[in-house]
Amino acid sequence: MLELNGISKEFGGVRALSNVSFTVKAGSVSALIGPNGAGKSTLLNAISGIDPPDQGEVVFAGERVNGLSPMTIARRGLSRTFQHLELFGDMTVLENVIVGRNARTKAGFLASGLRLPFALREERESRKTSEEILDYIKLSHHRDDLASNLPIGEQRVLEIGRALATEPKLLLLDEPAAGLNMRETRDLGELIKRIRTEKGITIILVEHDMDLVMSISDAITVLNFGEVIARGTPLEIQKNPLVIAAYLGDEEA
Amino acid sequence: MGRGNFMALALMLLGVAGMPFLTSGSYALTVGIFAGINALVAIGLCILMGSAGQVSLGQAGFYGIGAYVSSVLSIKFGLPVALSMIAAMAVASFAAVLLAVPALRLKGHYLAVATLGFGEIINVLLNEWGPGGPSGFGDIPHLTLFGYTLSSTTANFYFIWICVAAVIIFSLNILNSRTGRSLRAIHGSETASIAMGLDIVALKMKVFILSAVYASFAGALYAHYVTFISPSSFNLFYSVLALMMVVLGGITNVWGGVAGAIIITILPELLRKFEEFDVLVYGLILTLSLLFLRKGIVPLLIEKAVRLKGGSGARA
Amino acid sequence: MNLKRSLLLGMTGVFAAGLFATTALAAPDTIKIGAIISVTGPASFLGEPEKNTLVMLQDQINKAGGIKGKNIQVIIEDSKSDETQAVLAAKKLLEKDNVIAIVGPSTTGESMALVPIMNAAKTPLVSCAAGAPITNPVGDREWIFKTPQYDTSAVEAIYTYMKKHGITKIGIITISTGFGDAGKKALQELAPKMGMTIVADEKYGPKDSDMTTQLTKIKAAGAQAVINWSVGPGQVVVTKNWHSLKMGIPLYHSHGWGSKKNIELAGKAAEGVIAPLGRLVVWDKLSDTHPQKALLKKFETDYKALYKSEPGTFGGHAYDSLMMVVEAIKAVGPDKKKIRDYVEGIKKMPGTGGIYNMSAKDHCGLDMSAFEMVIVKNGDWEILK
Amino acid sequence: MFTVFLQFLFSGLTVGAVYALVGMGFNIIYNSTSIINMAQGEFVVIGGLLMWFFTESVKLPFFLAAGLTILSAGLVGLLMERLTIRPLKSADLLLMIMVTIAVSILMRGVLMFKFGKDPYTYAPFTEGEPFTVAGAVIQQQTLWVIGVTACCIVMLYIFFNKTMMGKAMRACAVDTTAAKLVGINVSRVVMISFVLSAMVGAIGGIAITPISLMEYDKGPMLAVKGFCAAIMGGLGRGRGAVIGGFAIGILESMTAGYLHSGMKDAVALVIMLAILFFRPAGLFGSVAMSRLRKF
Repeated sequence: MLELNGISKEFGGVRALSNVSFTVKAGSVSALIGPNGAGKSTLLNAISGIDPPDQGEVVFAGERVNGLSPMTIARRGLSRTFQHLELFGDMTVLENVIVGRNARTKAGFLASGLRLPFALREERESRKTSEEILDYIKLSHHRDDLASNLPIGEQRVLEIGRALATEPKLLLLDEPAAGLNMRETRDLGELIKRIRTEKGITIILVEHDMDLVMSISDAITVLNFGEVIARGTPLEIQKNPLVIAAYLGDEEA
Repeated sequence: MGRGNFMALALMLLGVAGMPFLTSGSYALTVGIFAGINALVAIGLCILMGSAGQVSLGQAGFYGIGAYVSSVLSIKFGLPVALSMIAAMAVASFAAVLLAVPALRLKGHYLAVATLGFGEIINVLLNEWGPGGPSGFGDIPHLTLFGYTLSSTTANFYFIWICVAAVIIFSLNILNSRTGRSLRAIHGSETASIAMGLDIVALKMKVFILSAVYASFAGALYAHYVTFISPSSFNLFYSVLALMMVVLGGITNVWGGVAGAIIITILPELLRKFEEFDVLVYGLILTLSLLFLRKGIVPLLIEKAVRLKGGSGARA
Repeated sequence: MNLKRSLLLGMTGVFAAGLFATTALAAPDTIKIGAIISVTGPASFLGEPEKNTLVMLQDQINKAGGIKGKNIQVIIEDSKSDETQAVLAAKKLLEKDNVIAIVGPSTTGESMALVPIMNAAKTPLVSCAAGAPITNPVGDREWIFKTPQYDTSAVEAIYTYMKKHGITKIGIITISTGFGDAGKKALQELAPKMGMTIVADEKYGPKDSDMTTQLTKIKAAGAQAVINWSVGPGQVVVTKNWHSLKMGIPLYHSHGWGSKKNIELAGKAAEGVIAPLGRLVVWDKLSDTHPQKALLKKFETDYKALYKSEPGTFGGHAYDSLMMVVEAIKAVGPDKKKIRDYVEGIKKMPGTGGIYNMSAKDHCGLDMSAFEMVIVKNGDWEILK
Repeated sequence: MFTVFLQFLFSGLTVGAVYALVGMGFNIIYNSTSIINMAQGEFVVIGGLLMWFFTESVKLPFFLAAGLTILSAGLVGLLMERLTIRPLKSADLLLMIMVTIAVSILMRGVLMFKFGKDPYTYAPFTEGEPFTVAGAVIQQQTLWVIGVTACCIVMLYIFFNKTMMGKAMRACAVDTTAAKLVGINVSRVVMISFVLSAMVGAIGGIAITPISLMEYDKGPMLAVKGFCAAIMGGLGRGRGAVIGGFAIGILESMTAGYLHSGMKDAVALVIMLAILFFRPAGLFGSVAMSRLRKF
């Protein structure tokens, strides 16, 4: 599904990523972990095209996508959530999800303005699909509330719902559990598993909550100082001395 | 279109239909015509600013392009007015693309000054190359539709307000659709919008074009009603006035543009009684209104209505 | 919150009041004349003396017993120097106030915008603006008259004077407004006919603060004289720049120069500047037998006594426009059609702008003889022979 | 040929100095509030007209008149801030800007009442013949305007870098919230920025009136040009506005000189748009900094 070959990225002389390469199998859940500043978010941005890599190659669904605009990459079936929530705050929950449908719909200014039949049909279908997604992520009861009024946990879930609306093949989750309590984190884990098994969507997540990572991931990649220091199943990673050193050395968590 | 919008539209059309019977002579109707023309410009600006979050201090440029292109085509080339108006809107769209290419790289004050510059450039060009130069030119034909020439004030009044109603419906349709949501999404978070696959550049470009089409349409209507135009009607002061209408009426709602346009057009007429003092009173009213009616008149009224009903929701 | 509510309420009130207000009732035996004047806005330097003049004349006429016992009321509307506002003001005057004639507007553009309205309302308009298109073609301007001299007359006066002094190559500099543009067109139109060559054609904006560049260009082009065509502060700045550049060629202004204020502002830089001016500013230098002298003297002194300033050429335009209407009403009574016919038939009527001779072919009635060539000497005007 | 070029340059400098002075005023307020004060032009007009009033009408000596004028303008700035900006607190920036426009309309109304519509002027600071450099002349007053601009730059530099208040204002410019946290009285900073910028505006008015004359409605033109100067140099960059002002002035003059005087405003604007296209935050502004601000 996704193949990274020698990704490097510099910010003003500082190497944020160096020669990162790994492959993500279709239908798997992969986690990206590492201490703060290890380059996890930078890597997600490089993959989704928001901050393209200086060197290397991102191959998504068999095609090279680096150099393409994030919009094009999104339309090819890569969707994501954000570490610092980026919801459309003054739109309702349902509207947020419908915006996700935009990548799959067409009606422009003229068609919507004149209420052409195809635009109306499209609108009905978007609405229906979005409502189904709200059911799926269990936010239907907040359907008409402003997104900014939701508690943080539900906002994170809503971002996932919005990403699902774009019908992605690959879903990037940037710290989906940040700010969530235990119960919310457990529910989130369930949701991610369901998305993988029921919808068959490949998932890459960046996460600090190790319990969550260990319980849902098929494969884990560990980054430190912009380099991949380990890659393997949760069990392998837990035993890897390099990983333990990196974590004990740098972080209290 | 929600119930509130439907009611507002019905109320507006009722008022428009009744106006000629409630007032005697064509003075009130003429005020109404200018209010309608201004409303068209304001609605475009409302969508541009309120929904897409782009500022424009150059609407007078598009307004002027509409007036000049349509007049010149109909006088010099004998084009039927309806066609020349459409051509004028096409030219304005093209100008909007030219402006949008550099302007979309900019934000906030920089965008404001770029659009301001655009409006001023158009004004200089009208002064230099427009027929009649700074003095302007007259004898512009009235609009003829299906063999009927709109020369009387009443006919123009009805026609212009029907156009306003059509534009309102068209705009509300856009805002309550995929396109409108995309615009609001961009306003909310550009990063997320890109990640959702929205074509931000194209959308901003198109919304610029939309506002330019509305403004140029208004300009063409103005020219073919007054039958005389000169560059001074399309200068920076008009751009600022349009901005004032939108902010006063309420930037977040299309009706805000309409209400603002009506108020800004009628206000000087009401202040004629103050003679010399009208500039002072005008400035004072504007300042106080902005200070106390911050969100704009229409959003405040909606808030009030919602509170009275005890409900929630009713969004445009 | 309360303030907000009262403000909302107040605004609604104002609007409701405006909608249903009827015009203040005037005594039935007053004759109502409308006036549309640029009291505010960019052309307010025209509108100010015009408005003052109209108010003064109204009071004088009424104090003297009005017209056949009826008082006149001049209803002045501010057009804010804006065509749209002028149109609205005309509609208001015609329909709410039922005026029998309109004086003004102050600018050519605003006057042009009113042409179709006045023709439709069959009401005479006597404009205070100079532009030739206001009254031409006369066929389409049945109800439109104007009192200021044609720009071409002023240009003719300048060119005639120049030729006498051997000047044939000129540089022109005009303000980028309707006034300057009209002058520019007249200068260009008449130049070949009168054997003048325009070697440089420059412009500046109404609020520009330095015109040295344009003047330098004119000089470099080998002009023998500069003609500046503008109103407002621009002509003073041009004069100052001309002086500080020590150009060595004479500076001519348009008839817009005709106010002492300009000499005061330009100071000693104004010395030697020449302009074609109406006789209003030089009335005290006319011979006592001149038909305009008595009228000019009275107007100028009355105005000065009342407003502590000069009426200038523009106040004079308002004087002439209103007096034409008043004379017509005196002669034929308050009837729109008869007033129009009377004004069209005016012959040898002295005014501030000149001696008017209207006809069905000419709705202005002035020619080059309306002007005197005037030079600034020792801070005062002096008529050139 | 060179003389002609030099003359164009001098003309550009004269005009540019005016724009530069107005542009600086914009930056002072922008830096502490992110507001573009559209009434900045009116401050300049107030400066010119009050100076006329004090010197020609009341016949005060030059320095006293200038001092009174600057103080009065500062008072107007203070009133404006207290009465219109402060009550808005942290409202939408667009609204604040519209309020400054409304205030400018109000101020023009008052000025029209007090001074009428005529232009005013008074004697240049120093009487005497203009200087001649290689055949081109430059008015003494132009040198005064440039000198005053330079003085303002130096004084503002000292104020912003050496005084407590100035440093506090700079802190506000970088991060208002942080400034509040360290105990800076932000509302006072905003007030002082209005006073200061009104005073700078008035100084500009005093200096340029002998050259360009002053009338009640010159404000909008000055504001637009000054705004362009500030934008061209990069908003918030004090020296940027000065360079922007001179650049626009010289551009206009050169266009008038070598192309066509009717196009000078348009050409200057097109070049400004081109600069913004390649440097979206102006010549000296940093894009990164401008992204931090919403407006």
